[in-house]
Amino acid sequence: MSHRWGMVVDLDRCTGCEACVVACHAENNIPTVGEEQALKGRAIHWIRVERYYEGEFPEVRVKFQPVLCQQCDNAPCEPVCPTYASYHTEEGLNGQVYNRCLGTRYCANACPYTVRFFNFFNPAWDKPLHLQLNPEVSVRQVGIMEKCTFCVQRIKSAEVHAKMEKRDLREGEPTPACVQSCPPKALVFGDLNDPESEVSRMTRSRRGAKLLGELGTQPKVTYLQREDWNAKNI
Amino acid sequence: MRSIITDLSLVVMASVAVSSFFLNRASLAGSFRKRIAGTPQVFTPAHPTVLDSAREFLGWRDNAVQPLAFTHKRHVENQITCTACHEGVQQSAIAGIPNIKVCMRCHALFAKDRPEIKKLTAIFNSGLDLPWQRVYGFSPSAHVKFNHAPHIHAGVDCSTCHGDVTVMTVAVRAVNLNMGFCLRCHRAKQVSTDCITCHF
Amino acid sequence: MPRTSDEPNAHLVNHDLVNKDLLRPVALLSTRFFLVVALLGMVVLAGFSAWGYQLYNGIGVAGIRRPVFWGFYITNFVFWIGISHAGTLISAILRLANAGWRRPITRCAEVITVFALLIGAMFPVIHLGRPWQAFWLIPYPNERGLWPNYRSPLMWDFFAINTYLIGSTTFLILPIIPDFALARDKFSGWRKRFYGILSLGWRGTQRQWHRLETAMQIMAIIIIPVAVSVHTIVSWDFAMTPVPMWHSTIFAPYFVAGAIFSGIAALIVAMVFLRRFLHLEEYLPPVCFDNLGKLLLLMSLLWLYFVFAERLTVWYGNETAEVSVLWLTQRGPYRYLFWIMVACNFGIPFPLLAIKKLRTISGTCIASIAVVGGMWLERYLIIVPSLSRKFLPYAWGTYRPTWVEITITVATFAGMALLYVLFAKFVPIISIWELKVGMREASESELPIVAQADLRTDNIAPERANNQAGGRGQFQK
Amino acid sequence: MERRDFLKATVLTGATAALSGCEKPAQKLVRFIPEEDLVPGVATWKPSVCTLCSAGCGLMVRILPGEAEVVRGGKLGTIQMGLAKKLEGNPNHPVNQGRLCARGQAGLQITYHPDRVNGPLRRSGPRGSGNFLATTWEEALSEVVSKLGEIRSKNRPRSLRVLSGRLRGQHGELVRKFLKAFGAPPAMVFDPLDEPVLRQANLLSFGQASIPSFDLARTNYLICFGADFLGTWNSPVAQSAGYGEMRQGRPGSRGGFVQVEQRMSQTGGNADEWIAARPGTEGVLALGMAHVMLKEQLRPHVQDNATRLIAGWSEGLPDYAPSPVEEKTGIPGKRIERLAREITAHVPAVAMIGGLPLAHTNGLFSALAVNALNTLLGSVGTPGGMFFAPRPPMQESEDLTEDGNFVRDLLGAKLDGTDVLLLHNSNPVFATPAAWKVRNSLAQIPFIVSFGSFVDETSELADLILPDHSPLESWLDDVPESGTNRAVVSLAPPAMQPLHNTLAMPDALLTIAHQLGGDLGKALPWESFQDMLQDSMAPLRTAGGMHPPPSPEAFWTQVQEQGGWWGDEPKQFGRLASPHGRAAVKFTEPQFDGEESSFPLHFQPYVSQAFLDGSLAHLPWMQELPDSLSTIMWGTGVEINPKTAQRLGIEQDDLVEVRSQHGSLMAPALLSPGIAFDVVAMAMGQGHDNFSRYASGRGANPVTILAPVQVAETGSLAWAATRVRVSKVGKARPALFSGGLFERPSELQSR
Repeated sequence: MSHRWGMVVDLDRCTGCEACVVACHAENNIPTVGEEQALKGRAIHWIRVERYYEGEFPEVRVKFQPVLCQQCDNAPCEPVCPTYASYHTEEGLNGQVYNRCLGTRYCANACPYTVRFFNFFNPAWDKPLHLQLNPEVSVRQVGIMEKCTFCVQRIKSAEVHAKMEKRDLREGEPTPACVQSCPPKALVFGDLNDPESEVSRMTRSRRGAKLLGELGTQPKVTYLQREDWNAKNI
Repeated sequence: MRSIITDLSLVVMASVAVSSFFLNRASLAGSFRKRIAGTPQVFTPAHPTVLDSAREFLGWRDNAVQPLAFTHKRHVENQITCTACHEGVQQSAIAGIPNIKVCMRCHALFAKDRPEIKKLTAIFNSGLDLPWQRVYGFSPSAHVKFNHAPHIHAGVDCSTCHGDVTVMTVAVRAVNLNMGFCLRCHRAKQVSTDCITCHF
Repeated sequence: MPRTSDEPNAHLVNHDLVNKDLLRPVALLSTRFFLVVALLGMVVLAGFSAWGYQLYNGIGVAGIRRPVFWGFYITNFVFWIGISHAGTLISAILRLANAGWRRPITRCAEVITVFALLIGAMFPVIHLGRPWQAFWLIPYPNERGLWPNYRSPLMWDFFAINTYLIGSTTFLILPIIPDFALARDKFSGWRKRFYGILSLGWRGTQRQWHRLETAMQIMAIIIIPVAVSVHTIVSWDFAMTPVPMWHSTIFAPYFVAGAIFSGIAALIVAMVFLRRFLHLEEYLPPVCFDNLGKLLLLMSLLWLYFVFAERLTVWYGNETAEVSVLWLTQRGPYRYLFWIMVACNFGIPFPLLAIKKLRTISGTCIASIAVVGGMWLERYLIIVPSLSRKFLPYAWGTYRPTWVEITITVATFAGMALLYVLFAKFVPIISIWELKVGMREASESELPIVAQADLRTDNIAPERANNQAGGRGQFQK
Repeated sequence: MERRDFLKATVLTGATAALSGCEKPAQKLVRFIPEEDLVPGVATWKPSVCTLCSAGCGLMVRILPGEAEVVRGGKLGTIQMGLAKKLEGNPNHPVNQGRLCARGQAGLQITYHPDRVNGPLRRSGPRGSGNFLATTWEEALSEVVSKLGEIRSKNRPRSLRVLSGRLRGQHGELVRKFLKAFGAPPAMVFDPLDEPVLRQANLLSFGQASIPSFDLARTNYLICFGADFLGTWNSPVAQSAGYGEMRQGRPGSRGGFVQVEQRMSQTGGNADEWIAARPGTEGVLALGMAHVMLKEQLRPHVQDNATRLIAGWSEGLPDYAPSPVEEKTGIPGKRIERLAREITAHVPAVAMIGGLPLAHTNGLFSALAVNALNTLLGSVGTPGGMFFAPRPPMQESEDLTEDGNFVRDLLGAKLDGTDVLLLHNSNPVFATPAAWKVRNSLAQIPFIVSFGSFVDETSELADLILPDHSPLESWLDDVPESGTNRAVVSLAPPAMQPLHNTLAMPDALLTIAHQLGGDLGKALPWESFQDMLQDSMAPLRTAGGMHPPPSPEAFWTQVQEQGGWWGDEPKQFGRLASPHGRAAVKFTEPQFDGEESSFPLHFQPYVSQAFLDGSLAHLPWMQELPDSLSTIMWGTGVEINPKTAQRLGIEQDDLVEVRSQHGSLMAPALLSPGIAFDVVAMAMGQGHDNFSRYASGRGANPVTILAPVQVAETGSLAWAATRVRVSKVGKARPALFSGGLFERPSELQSR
């Protein structure tokens, strides 16, 4: 049975703690660019927690919204790539083939979520910090576009193990690093082809909505909107 | 006419001046980057020299030079399977180049009189490991994440990709593992040729 | 005696004089020439060094950043491709319209096209993160079974630009052949050999003339749709993506109009310089500038109309993301650039071109220089603000170019000038034979003896000298 | 010639930069025989314990074989060893249940940090110069032994002091036993993140001097006074997990959450209702709500220890009627009444206090008030309320509270006459107000030994540095104080071989003890810290958690495998100890240092989400982690309300000077809508002078300019009691990750 990986982000659970951000850095060999580059807006965070203020003091509130690659079914980043470096995989992910990337950065312009990141320089790790690098993920060189992959290396190894044990994947077997780390369980990951999976059930929630859904990108990430506090009438 | 010349010379001076000024800035760009620039204490996928990058671009590789004249042939003749030394191959992505302890498992007892084994024992006693060099392996810029285990489980014979090691003394690069080679097999066996299967 | 108003060279009668005048720049190598070449060369060299520096350290030495992934380089790309619309398109249209005043300007126009294309086509490569892999854009069979993605506008660009380059180069070279032949005959020594090779064995036979004419006709017809398609596709690089104020149906005509606009301006500037430094006052008379000025005026109005239409619809439509980009350029930090652009593309040129008194050579020249600058700004203001204000405000950012981008940009202008100077040095920048044809048509009514003699001894088309009617017949299509 | 200079030359002379001969070839390294047998490419998961904060979460460490550059027998070379690649939460651990916060995951970088002290060092230059020379462990240890022997022979054992961070579990036990046997005074504990005021309040109200846990998963309504419990306070991961359940864990019933603070924290950002009471009046607000409940008899009138501590409780808190409370807090009386009714309508409800409210001079009052409110809500020791986690049944020689208090000793001039100072896991020079001159008083001490893995502001004063293993390389144990209703001991063996020539601090201490011999030797009979841990765990074998109790060996192995021991899920929450009687307290106005006229703004430093008190500022991942609210990276900023800023003529990207009576600092201004008009806030953690290449000379440290005001009852620093003035001094662009502040920007904002 083929898989269609999807994610649900429960904004009512998300606390904006950014555990997911560091988990992603640790899992995916995301380079630390340093202050000068960060000042130039070149910091790389495949998943980020967007913070939006609402209103003004004292009636002020904040909205936290984790944004990662939405793995669109109808992705604007895919058709524009002249070399198929950005393409639709068999499992419906927006693949990014590093070795095929020319660095036109066209995909990044086309992406309405601005979740694609570019290696403006060769990344560098002060030794022995390089020992933390995950050998199961490429280290991207200069001029290569990168983005959230739903931790495809975890998905692949899970699939390989399942295959070697001649069985199907179990629910929740492949889990992206961000989902695994999330303290309030705001992130849920699973197979959208399995109608019984948790992610499928939550996707059908009445609170469910797509980020910039009006653009028709058909994201595979669903955001469950934060509920408003309604007190029992006193 | 004169005006034109002066204009142009102005442009040149300006651009050179601007260049020189910003060059200093740029070369210092990033307190973080600056400190690590050029020092060997940094790990980076950048090629050390332009020549190296050219060599990789053109796919030129030196042949591996091994510390010992290890003969695969002889070991295979003695019914030693590949997995006996390349332990990872059945369960993980990496087959693994055995370290000296693996050698000494047997050679603490067997064939101790042979000159190469004497060398081996000497190195072992000095507390050092053998600096084996890789014979195969993909260039980092290929971004290939090859996984041995599933291929072994699919019954792909080692020799398919590594040549007939049983007749080799020191292993040599017998097969050119380019993408075409992989694809031919994947297509023939009708397994996924999706890019993300190997490139991530 | 009666003269057709659009025959600017009717007053020229002495063909030898023409030959001498127009071959002079080719003939002598002045120190002034070397000085100019040296200066321009240095600037170009600085540009290449900057590019080398970028190649070595990474594209990061440019100012581009997230989310503004395209900056100066793509601006230059669009700008130069736009400039390239000067020559070929104009000369082709004028040829088909058989407007006599085109004759002295067609070649300098077509040259602009070829060189601007060459320069513009460099930028997609310069801006790549990994330029050394650029050859992957070429569809060639490979063991990996990989092909480029034909759905990508960048691939369309790749083919369109190459087509246009080949087309316009042919369109440039064809009519030069007879002039090479002329040069071959007039010169001696290495020049003779040199032009001998270039003239591809042109003997000026009836058949050759016939073929040349037909070829020119065909090319003129073919090149127009190609030219239009090129900038249409360039505009689609932007219009095809869901980026605020890029995703617009108006872009294709908007870009084409803008391209022709900037092209004409570039042409006028080039002509002014040629006129001045090659002493071609006689051959590039005010009427050319007057006519081009009118054309430029038309395009300026057209441009204003497009800008108005684009911005009004965005403002009225009031879509959040689009409007925030609109206000960014209208009231935000980009407002100064915006109004400078409007001034350059309309404010300055309009009076200079609309008022007959001001539509002098210097007047059109000033207007054109303004337009060239203004159109560069326009490209910049189309690309950068939209990218810096995409849909999610959290991911907004601003762009500031670095010395690398600036140096390379400056160098391309120098490069254009350099190529032009060199070309004018080795090829008669005004099509001599076409000029003569113009003369002939002007003076066909009654020819003075001298002229008759000139025609007979004219080494361009001896047969036609014998049989003027036939010869003339050639040109009365 | 350096490559880039060469480059400059070439570019200027116009040559292409595409050539470079000046590259050093990577030096050839010898390869050592690996210590362990590893299957290449196969990942193993080993348990460990997170030591970065007081939560004591359980870890799982992903270990993969890899090649590391190490020094073996004085030779530099590579060795194939198991390398920690990723830290994740231990799914079986009761506190964090498999999840882990950003800081915990970044802990990985401590082990691989390029500036780690990779061997024992002896000071070479003058003290504080930061010049050290490598030495051997033999020399280093023997030097310590001789020094200690000296003071013991001179019979001045009390001149040995230990200055340490949190002292919990057997780490703490070892230190206490050592000092006791040596005859030295108890260790001086310095932990800026501890809540002494809250401990004191809980001791008075509930007879338990510890930090409470909260059963958020079953709470219907939470009102939190100042505690950033989802970000940094107490046990953030456990509390976040509970919070998630409170919001969406129970279909149909979504818990409500009110946050009371002056500066919008990450936690406040999640609140349904955000209330900015005047600084230091949180207690008044709490009692104001209690008043309404009592008056309208929304809750049964309880009389117990916690409430008896509040003056006028039995009379129904007449002083806390809505109108006077409105006056004090600035919160409309109507709103207070509504809150009171709402919260009582949604029991089980709970109130929480921590952080800034306790950092006022009247912090204890606020804490007691909240305790009373909880009692009134009947949410003490009940489901959906607050409770105190049971302690594991191990014998502990002393209670934590009997440890010395560094600040008290420092200001009480008890440091005089100290000959030898052992420094462990604590950086007071950085984390105390400059006004206390900690650096000077420490510099007086003749001989300082640091066990730190890094040279920081405090350990740069040391004469000897005996670098500790990184947490992943050592035997770890911790006794989480809060976060679960089960008794927990986190314990784990080393996850990987030591990378450098380091020695675990407990083992070093044991070695020293043995070499000193005498009572010390007897008091600490263990060969290694491992043995000590094993002994200490013995009594837990039969204390539940594992049924039936396994054999001692099996127990020990199982403890190591699961990453500690935890008791059974208790039937009900732990009973409270006997109350401590005490005189009733009244509200006292908070005292602030600095006249309002000349220092108009309250200065509120807050615990940084990335660096905590600054102990994590050396981790690149943390430096590049955008702050949740300001999204600043690699620096600090002064958060100020746009209106206030406008009044002071300050704009975004301005460099401002913050001046208190005790000093000034400069940092870029961060205009933030989520902060009161009369408050400026600043994150702790940056502004290190000397703390690795990543943190040194970066940003500013708000603690330095704090007034040395103390909370009377505990002597701890009242770090919210400073007033400042702010003025523009120039331009400075902070590295912000975010573009816009608002999701639907109006024209105005989009400019």
